[in-house]
Amino acid sequence: MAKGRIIIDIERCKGCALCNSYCPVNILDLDITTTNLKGYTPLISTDPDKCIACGFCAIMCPDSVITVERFIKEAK
Amino acid sequence: MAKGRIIIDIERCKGCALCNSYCPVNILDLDITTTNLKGYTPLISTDPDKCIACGFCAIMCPDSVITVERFIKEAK
Amino acid sequence: MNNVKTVYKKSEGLTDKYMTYCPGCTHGVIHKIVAEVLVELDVLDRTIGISSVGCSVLNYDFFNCDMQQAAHGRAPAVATGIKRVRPNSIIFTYQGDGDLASIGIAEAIHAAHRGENITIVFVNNAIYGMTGGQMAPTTLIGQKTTTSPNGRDAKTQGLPLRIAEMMATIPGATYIERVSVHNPQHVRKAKKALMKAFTIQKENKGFTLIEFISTCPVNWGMTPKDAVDWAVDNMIPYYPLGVFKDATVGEEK
Amino acid sequence: MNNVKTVYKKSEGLTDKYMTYCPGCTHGVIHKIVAEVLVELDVLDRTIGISSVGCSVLNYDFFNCDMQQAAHGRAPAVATGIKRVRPNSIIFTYQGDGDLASIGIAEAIHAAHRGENITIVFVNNAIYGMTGGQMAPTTLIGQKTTTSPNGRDAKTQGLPLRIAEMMATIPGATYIERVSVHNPQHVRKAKKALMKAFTIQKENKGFTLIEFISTCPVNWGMTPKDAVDWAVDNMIPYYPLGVFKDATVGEEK
Amino acid sequence: MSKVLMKGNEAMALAAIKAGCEAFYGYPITPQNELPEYLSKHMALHGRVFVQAESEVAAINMVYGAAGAGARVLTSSSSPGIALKQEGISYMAGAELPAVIINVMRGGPGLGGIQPSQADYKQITRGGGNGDYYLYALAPETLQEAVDLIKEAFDIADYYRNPVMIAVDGLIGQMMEPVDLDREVPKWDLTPKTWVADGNRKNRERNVINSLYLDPNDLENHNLHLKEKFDDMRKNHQRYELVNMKNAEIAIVAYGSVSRIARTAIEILAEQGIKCGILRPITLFPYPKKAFHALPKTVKDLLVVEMSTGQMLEDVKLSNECHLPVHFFGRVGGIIPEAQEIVDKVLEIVGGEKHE
Amino acid sequence: MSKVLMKGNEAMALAAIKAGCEAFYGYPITPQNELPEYLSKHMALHGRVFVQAESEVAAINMVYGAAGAGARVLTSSSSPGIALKQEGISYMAGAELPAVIINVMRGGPGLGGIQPSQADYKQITRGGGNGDYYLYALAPETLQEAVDLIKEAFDIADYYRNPVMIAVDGLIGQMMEPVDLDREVPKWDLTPKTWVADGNRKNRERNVINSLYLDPNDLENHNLHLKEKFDDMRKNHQRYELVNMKNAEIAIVAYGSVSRIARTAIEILAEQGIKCGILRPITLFPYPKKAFHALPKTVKDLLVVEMSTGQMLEDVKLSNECHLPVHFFGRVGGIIPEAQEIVDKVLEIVGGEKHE
Amino acid sequence: MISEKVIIAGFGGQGVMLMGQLLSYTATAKELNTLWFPSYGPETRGGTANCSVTISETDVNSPVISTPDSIIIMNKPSLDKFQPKLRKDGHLFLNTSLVKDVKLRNDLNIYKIPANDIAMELGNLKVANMVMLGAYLEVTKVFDPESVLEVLKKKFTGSKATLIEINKKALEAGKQAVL
Amino acid sequence: MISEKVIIAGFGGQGVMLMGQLLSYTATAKELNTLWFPSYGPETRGGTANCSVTISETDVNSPVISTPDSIIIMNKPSLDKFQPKLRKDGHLFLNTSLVKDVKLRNDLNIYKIPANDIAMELGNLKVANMVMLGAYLEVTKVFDPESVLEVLKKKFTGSKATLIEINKKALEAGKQAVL
Ligand SMILES: Cc1ncc(C[n+]2csc(CCOP(=O)(O)OP(=O)(O)O)c2C)c(N)n1
Ligand SMILES: Cc1ncc(C[n+]2csc(CCOP(=O)(O)OP(=O)(O)O)c2C)c(N)n1
Ligand code: SF4
Ligand code: SF4
Ligand code: SF4
Ligand code: SF4
Ligand code: SF4
Ligand code: SF4
Ligand SMILES: [Mg+2]
Ligand SMILES: [Mg+2]
Repeated sequence: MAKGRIIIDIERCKGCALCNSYCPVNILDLDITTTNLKGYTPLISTDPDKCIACGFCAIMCPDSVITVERFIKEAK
Repeated sequence: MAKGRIIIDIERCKGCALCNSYCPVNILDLDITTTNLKGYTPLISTDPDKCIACGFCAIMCPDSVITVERFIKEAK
Repeated sequence: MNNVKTVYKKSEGLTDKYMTYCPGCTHGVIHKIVAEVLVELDVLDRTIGISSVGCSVLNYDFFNCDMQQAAHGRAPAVATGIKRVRPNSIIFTYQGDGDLASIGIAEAIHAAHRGENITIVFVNNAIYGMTGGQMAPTTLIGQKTTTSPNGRDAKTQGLPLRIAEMMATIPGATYIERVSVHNPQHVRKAKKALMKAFTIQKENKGFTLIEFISTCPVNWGMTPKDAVDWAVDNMIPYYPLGVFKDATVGEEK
Repeated sequence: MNNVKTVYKKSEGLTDKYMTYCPGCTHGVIHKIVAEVLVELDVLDRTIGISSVGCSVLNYDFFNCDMQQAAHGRAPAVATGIKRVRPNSIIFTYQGDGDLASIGIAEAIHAAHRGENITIVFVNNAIYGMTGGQMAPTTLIGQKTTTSPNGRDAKTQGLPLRIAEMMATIPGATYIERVSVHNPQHVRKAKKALMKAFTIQKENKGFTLIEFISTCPVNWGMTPKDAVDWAVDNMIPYYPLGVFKDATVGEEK
Repeated sequence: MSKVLMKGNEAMALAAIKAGCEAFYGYPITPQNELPEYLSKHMALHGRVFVQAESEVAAINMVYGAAGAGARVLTSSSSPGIALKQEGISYMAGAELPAVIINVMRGGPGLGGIQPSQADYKQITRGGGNGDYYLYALAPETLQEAVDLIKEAFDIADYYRNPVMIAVDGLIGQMMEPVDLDREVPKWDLTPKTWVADGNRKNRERNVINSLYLDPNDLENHNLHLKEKFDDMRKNHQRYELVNMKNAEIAIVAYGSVSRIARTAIEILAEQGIKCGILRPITLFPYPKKAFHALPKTVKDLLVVEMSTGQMLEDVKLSNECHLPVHFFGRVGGIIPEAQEIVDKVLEIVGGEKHE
Repeated sequence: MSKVLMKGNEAMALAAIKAGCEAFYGYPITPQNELPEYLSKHMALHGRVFVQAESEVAAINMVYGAAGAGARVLTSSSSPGIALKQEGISYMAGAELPAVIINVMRGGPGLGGIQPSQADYKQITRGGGNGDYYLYALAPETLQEAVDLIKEAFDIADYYRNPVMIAVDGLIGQMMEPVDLDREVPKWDLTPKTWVADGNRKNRERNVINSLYLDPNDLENHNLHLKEKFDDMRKNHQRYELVNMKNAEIAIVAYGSVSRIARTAIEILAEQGIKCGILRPITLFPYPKKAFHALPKTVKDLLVVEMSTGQMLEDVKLSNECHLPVHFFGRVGGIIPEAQEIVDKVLEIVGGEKHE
Repeated sequence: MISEKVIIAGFGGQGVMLMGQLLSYTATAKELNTLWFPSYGPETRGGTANCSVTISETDVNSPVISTPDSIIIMNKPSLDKFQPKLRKDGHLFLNTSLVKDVKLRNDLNIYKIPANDIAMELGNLKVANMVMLGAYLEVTKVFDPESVLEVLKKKFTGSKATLIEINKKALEAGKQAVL
Repeated sequence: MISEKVIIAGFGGQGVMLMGQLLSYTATAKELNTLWFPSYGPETRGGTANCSVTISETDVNSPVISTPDSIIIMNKPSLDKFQPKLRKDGHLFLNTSLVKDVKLRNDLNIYKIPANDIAMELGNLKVANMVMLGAYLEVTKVFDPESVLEVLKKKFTGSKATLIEINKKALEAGKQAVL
C-alpha cells in the first residue's frame, strides 16, 4: 500500500523531466500520450501505489507542480 | 668636510617641511626670511657641510625640489 | 481529510502566476525556497523583493510580496535605498551572475561594504540566460557561449570570478555562503542557508549573500537533468560549496 | 664636474610642469617613483598613463609620456581599451581611493578578472582629496570627513574596504601588493613593488595592482609630517603592508 | 522669520529638509559638495537618512528604491554626474516615481570644468535617458526662489509621480544670499501613496514598482498614460516671469543666474533710453510657451542669453512660432557673461540690422 | 559581388569589419545581441579585438581608450544601455575622439520593452550627456543602407573626431535582407592621426587625450572649436531623401524603418489617387533642414510618423519654419505602425480639416 | 511577377524560423528582393514563435506584414493569432497533427496537413516544418522544391549533410499531402 | 543709500573668504540685500582665492562684479588680476606687507596697509584680514566696526570666543592705519 500520494497540477507542468530522476522508487515519467494547454508533455505517476511520499520530486520541481500527501495511519 | 651636497630648486619648493624630518644630520629647515614666487617659504640647508648625501630628503620631497650630489674622492 | 497530511505543496510565498522560466530551469527551485523561508519566518507581509534584470526579471509577478524591479545590476542600491527609509522591512535582491557579478559588482560590494542589512540571493548559472547565452564572468574555462564561441579562453577572457570568495573579504559583510540545488538534500541545505541569512537580517545583524549554483538548460544546450549533473561535475569543483564568511560566529556561542 | 656624482635628481619620467598638489602631499612622492621605474625599465616611450579623476587628474601634465584622462572610476576600462589595441604599450592607471574603491570598483575588478596586462597605481589616502575631504570607502572608523562630520560610524557607514585583500581573491590577477611611502626606506620598497609590477606587465604576465598608503595633509587638517605619522599609526594597522597575491611565484623559481 | 545668510548649496539642502525630505543619496562632485556635506550633518539630526553612495549610478538607484517605498527623496549632482544618472532617471519616469534631483551645472562636455554653466539644458529638458519621458524642470534665479521651488518640488514630484529637476549652476550653488526658509509655498493637492512597495502590507494587496512591459500593447498604453502627464504639465504648469515688459522693444530670454545679469543689463539699457524686458523661464520643462504669447506688441526682437552655445534657442524658436527675430548671445565653459556684454549685444540689435 | 542574406545585426557587424574596425567593446542587450555575437567570432578571425565589457559604462570607456590610441572602434547597445553610456559619450565628444556607436532602439522609458521603437530620438539628437556637443547621427532604413552608412561612419567619425551614432531599431536589427557588403561608399578626406596617445613615440612629442580645461577661457575656446565642427556638419553634411515628391500634396516625414512603412502607405494612397511624398531624414543630426526648403510648392501638409510620441516633431517644426501645418501619427512601446494606419491618417488630413 | 507575403508560426522548436529563412535564402539566390522578420526576445521562450517573409521582384518596403497572402500554422495559439489577418482567398496551411477542432474562416483556401504524423512516419519529428514547406511550395509555386533544396545543401554541411535526404523526403511528402 | 561692490582677494589661507562673509552677514543682520560669491574649486588650492560681495538696499542682480567700487588686495597676483577692473576713483586697499614694488593706477584712491606687520605686532598673523577690513570699513563707512564685531561674536562661539578680542583690536588697528 502507498504511504502517500502526489497530486500533479498538469497545466503547470512543463514536462522538463527533472523530478523523475530523483524518485527513489522510480515511478515518475512523462505522459507522451498527451500535451497540456501550453503544449508540454506532463508528468504522470506510473505506479502511484509505490509512492513513499518522500517529497523529492516535489522539492526538485521548479514549478511547484507537485503536491505530496502522506497517509496517516489512524491511531489504533 | 661634506660628503656631498644638496641643490634646492627654490621656486619649486612648497615649504611643506616634509623633507626636514628625515635628514639624519638635521640640517634642513625652512627659510622664514623669504618667500618664493608662489608665496611659499622655501627649504634651506642650515649646515651644508654636514650633508652626508644620503638622499633621504630628496627621496621624500614630493616635488623633486632637491638634487643630491656626492663628492667623489679622487683615486689616489 | 483526516488521514492525509500534506508534506509538500506550493508555497504561499509564491503567487499563482505561471512562471516564465524554461522547463527544468533551477531558477524555479530557488524561488520556491526563498518563498518558503519568507513564509516560515513570517515576514512575507513586510518583505520587499527586488527583481533584477535577467531571466528572473519578471519575478515581481511570482513572489507574493511587495516587489520593486531594479535596473540591470543595481538591485543592491535599490535595496539600500529602501532599507534605509523602511528599516523594519525585510529586503532581498534576486540577481543573476550577469546582473551581480558583471554590471552590478560595484553595487553588491558597496552594499556589503556599508553593511546594509539586506539579503542577496545570487544565482550563478555561468551564463547570461535572458539575452540568449552570452558569456558571464562566471562562465567556466572552455565553456561555449554565444560570445565565447570557441569556449572561454583564459588568455583573452580571464579566469572566472568567484563571487562568494571575493565578497567574503569585505569587512562589512556578515554572512556569505555558496549552495547548490542539484538534489533534494542540497535544496534543503540551501534552504537552511537562506533561513540563516534572513534570520540574520531579521535580527539586524547585517549583510548576507547566498550564492546558488544554478542551471540554464536552454543555453547550455542540455536537458534539465543533464544540466544539473553538469553543474555538479563542472561548476562545484571551481565554485566550492560552503560558508565563506560568518561574522555571527563567536557571538552566537 | 668629475668629482661629483648626482645621486638623486628629478626623474626624466616627469615633465617640468609645476605639480598642483598641496604642499607635502605624498601623491608627489608616488609620482616620482612611478616615473623613475618607467625610466629605469626603459619603457617611457611606449607608456600610456591614464589619469583618473581626483587630485591626480592633472597628472597628464606631469608624467612625461603619452597620457589619457579617464572618467571618474573608469581608468581600468580605458586602459583595457588601449592595451587590447596596442598590446606593445605599457599601460598604467593612477587612481585615488574614491576613484578606484568607490565609483570605479567594478572596472578595477573586471580588469583583474580578465587578466588585463596593465598596472594599477592605487593611492589610498582614506579620503576624497580633490572635492574637499569627503568620506571614502577607505576612510577609517572614527575619522572625521566633510560627509562623516562626527567621524565614520560603522553602523551607518560600514567598515572600511580593504582593496588589496579583496582584489587578491580574483583568479585573474597576477600581482597585488600594498606599500607605503612614509619614510625613505618604504619609498624604496614601494619603488621595488612598482618595479616588479611593471616588469610583470613588460613580460606579458598579467594584471598588477600596487596599493599605496598616502596622505592628504590638507583635508586631514595636519602638517605633512604629522599626516605621514598619522598614516603609519592609523592606516597601516588596518591596511597592513605586504604582498597579497603573487601568481608568478612558483614559476619564477 | 527673518532672513539668514546661507550658501546656495546649503540653503537648498535645508529647503529639502523643510520640505520633509526623508532621505538623501548622492555622490560628491564640485560645485555642489556643500549640499551633501550639509545634509550629512543635518539629516541625522532630524532622524532622516543620509547615504553617500558609491557612485552617481548607485545614488539614483537608491533614490529609485526609496521613492518606490514611498519616501520623499533627494539627490544632487553636477553635469557629468547627472549624465551617469540618466538610465536611473529614465527608470524612475518609467516606474512613475517621484524624487527631486538637483543639478548644479558646470562646464562640459566630458570632465569639462567646474565653473558655472548652463550647458546641460538639452540633457535636462530633452532627457538623456531612453524612451518617451520628460522631467519637470525648474530653474530658480535667486537663493530665495531656489529654496521656495525646492520646497514645492517635492509636492510636484509626488503630484505627477515623476522626477523633478532643479536646474541651477555653480554660481547659485556657491553664492551666499539672505533667504527666508519658512516662506509659504503653494501646496499641491496630493493623494495618499497607495502604490508604494514599502513592505507594510497590512490592509492592501502587494504592490509592484516596475517599468517593464513586455507586451507592446501594455507599453504603448503606459507611454500614452505618461504622455498625458507631460501634456498636463505643458497645459497647466508652465512658469515664467516677465520683467519690465511695458513698452519694451526687445526682450531678453534668460533663465537662472543669467537672468540676474540680464536684470543688471536692462538697468544700464534703461539709462541709455532703451526699453528692454526680460522673459524669464522658470520651468525649462514645460517650456513657458505662454510667455511668448503674453509679450506686448512693442517687442520687436528676442535676444536669448545663455551660458551655453545656444541650447535654449530651439525652445524659443518653437515657442515664438516664427513671429519675432531671435538673436543669441552666449558665453560658455564657465565664463559668466557680463552685463555690459549683454548691453552691447542689445545695442547692436536695436541699432543695427536684424539677423537670425 | 552578389548579395547575401543576412540578419541586420550581423550585417552591421560585418560592415564594421569591412570598414577596418579594429576593436569592439560592448555588453549584451536585446535586440542587438547578434551583433556582438557575430563579432565575438569574426573579429578574432580577422586579428581584431573583441571584448565583452562588464557593463555599458565600461564598454564606452574602453572605446574611449582605444579611440584615444588611434584605433577604429565600435560599440553597440540598445536604449537603456545607451543611457548608461552618456557620460562616456560626452567625454568622447569633449576629448574629440572618433568612434561608431550603434543603437538598436527598443521601447522605453526604463526597462520598457524589447520591441522596435524610435523613442531615443531625443537621447540621440540632443545628447544625454553633459555639455555642448552633438553626435553625427545616421538613420538607415534598409540593411543595405545600414551597411553602407556604417562603412562610411568610421570615416565620418575620424574626419570630425567625434562619435557617430547609427540609429536603428529592433526591426532593422532582427530582420534579414539581401545585402551587398562590398558596395563602394564615399571616402572622406582623412588626415593622419597625429594626436593619438598610443605609446608609440618615436618621432613625436607626447600626446594627451583629455576633456578637462580648468581655465574657463580655455574651456570656452574648446567649446567654440567644437561648435565649429557641429556647424560644419549642419552646413555641409545634412542627408535626406525625397520620395515621390513630384506634385505631392502632402509629405510624410519619417526615418528608419518607419519610412519603409510609409513607402507602402504612399503606394496605397497612389492607388486612391492621393499624391503623397516622403521626406526621409538620413541624418538625424544634423537635421536635414535643407530638405524642407526643397519641398515642392504643391505640398500643403506635413505628416510626421514615428515610433515615439512625437520626438522628431520639434525638428520638423524648426526646419519647416512655420510654413506648413505639421500633423503627427505615432505608435509607441514596440508597436509598429501599419501602412493602413498611415494611409488613414493621410486621408483624414487631406480630406478633413487641418489641425496642428 | 512574384509577390508573396507569408507568416509562419508555431511553438519555439518547431523550426518555423528556419522555414522562413529558407524561403528568403532561396529568394536571394534567385536575386529577388526579400525580407525575413522574426518575433524575438524572451516572449518566444516556451511560447510561440513566428516569422514573416516577403518575397518580391520590386523593393520590399514595409517589413511588417499586415495582410499576409499565406500563413503556415504549426500550432493552435498561432491560428488564433494569425487567421484573422490572412487576406480573403489567402492560403492557410494547417498542421492538423496539432491543430484540431478549430473554427476556420470560410473565405480562405485551406490545406490540412498532418505534418507531425507525416514527419514521424519519415522517422524524424523535426522535419514537420519541411513537410509544411513542401505543401506550401506546391500550392503557391513561389519556388520549386529543388531550389529550396539547393539552399538547404549549402546550409547543411559537415555532420548535418546527412539530414538533407530526410528533408528532401519531407518536402516531397508535403507536396503529396496537398496534391 | 548703500550700494557697494567689493572684491577681496589673496592667497588661500589669508582669510579672504571670511572677510567677505562678515560683510554679507552684517548686511543680512541689517536687513540689507547682499550677495557673496567665492572663487571655488581646486584652482583655489595653493593659488589665489577671492570673493565678491555686493551690498545694496535694492535687489542684488548680477552676482558677478564687473566693476567693483573697492578691492581689498592681500597679495601680488590678486593685484594684477583685479586692479584693472576697479572703477575710476574706486578704493584700492593694499596689503603692503606682501605687495611691494608694484605699478598702481593713478585714478584710484589707494590705501596702503602693512597688514601682516600690524597683525604680527598684535600677536597673530591670521588677523591680517581683519586689519584690512578695519581699514576698509573706516574708509567706505559701509558699516561701523561694531556691527561687524557683533556678527563675529555670533560666529565665534565656544573655544573660538577667545579670538574676538584680538579681532577687535585688528579692526581698530586697521582703522588707525588709514586715519
Ligand atoms: C543596462 C542594461 N544592459 C543590458 C541589458 C540586457 N540584459 C538583460 S538580462 C541580461 C543578462 C542577465 O544575465 P544574468 O544576470 O546572468 O541572469 P540569467 O538570465 O542568467 O538568470 C542582460 C545583459 C539590460 N536590460 N539593461
Ligand atoms: C562622475 C563624477 N563624479 C564625481 C566627480 C567629482 N570628483 C572629482 S575628484 C573626486 C574624488 C576623488 O577622490 P580620490 O579618488 O580619493 O582622489 P584624491 O583626490 O583623494 O587623490 C570626485 C568625487 C567627477 N568628477 N565625476
Ligand atoms: S513523493 Fe517520493 S516516492 Fe512519491 S513520487 Fe515523489 S519522489 Fe517518488
Ligand atoms: S512536475 Fe515539475 S519537474 Fe516534473 S516534469 Fe513537470 S515541471 Fe518538470
Ligand atoms: S642628503 Fe641626507 S644629509 Fe644631506 S641634507 Fe638631505 S637628508 Fe640631510
Ligand atoms: S624641499 Fe620638498 S619636501 Fe622639502 S619643504 Fe620643499 S617641497 Fe617640501
Ligand atoms: S534561459 Fe536559462 S536561466 Fe533563463 S529561464 Fe531559460 S533555462 Fe533558465
Ligand atoms: S587635497 Fe589632499 S590629496 Fe589632494 S593634493 Fe591636497 S593634500 Fe594631496
Ligand atoms: Mg546568469
Ligand atoms: Mg583619496
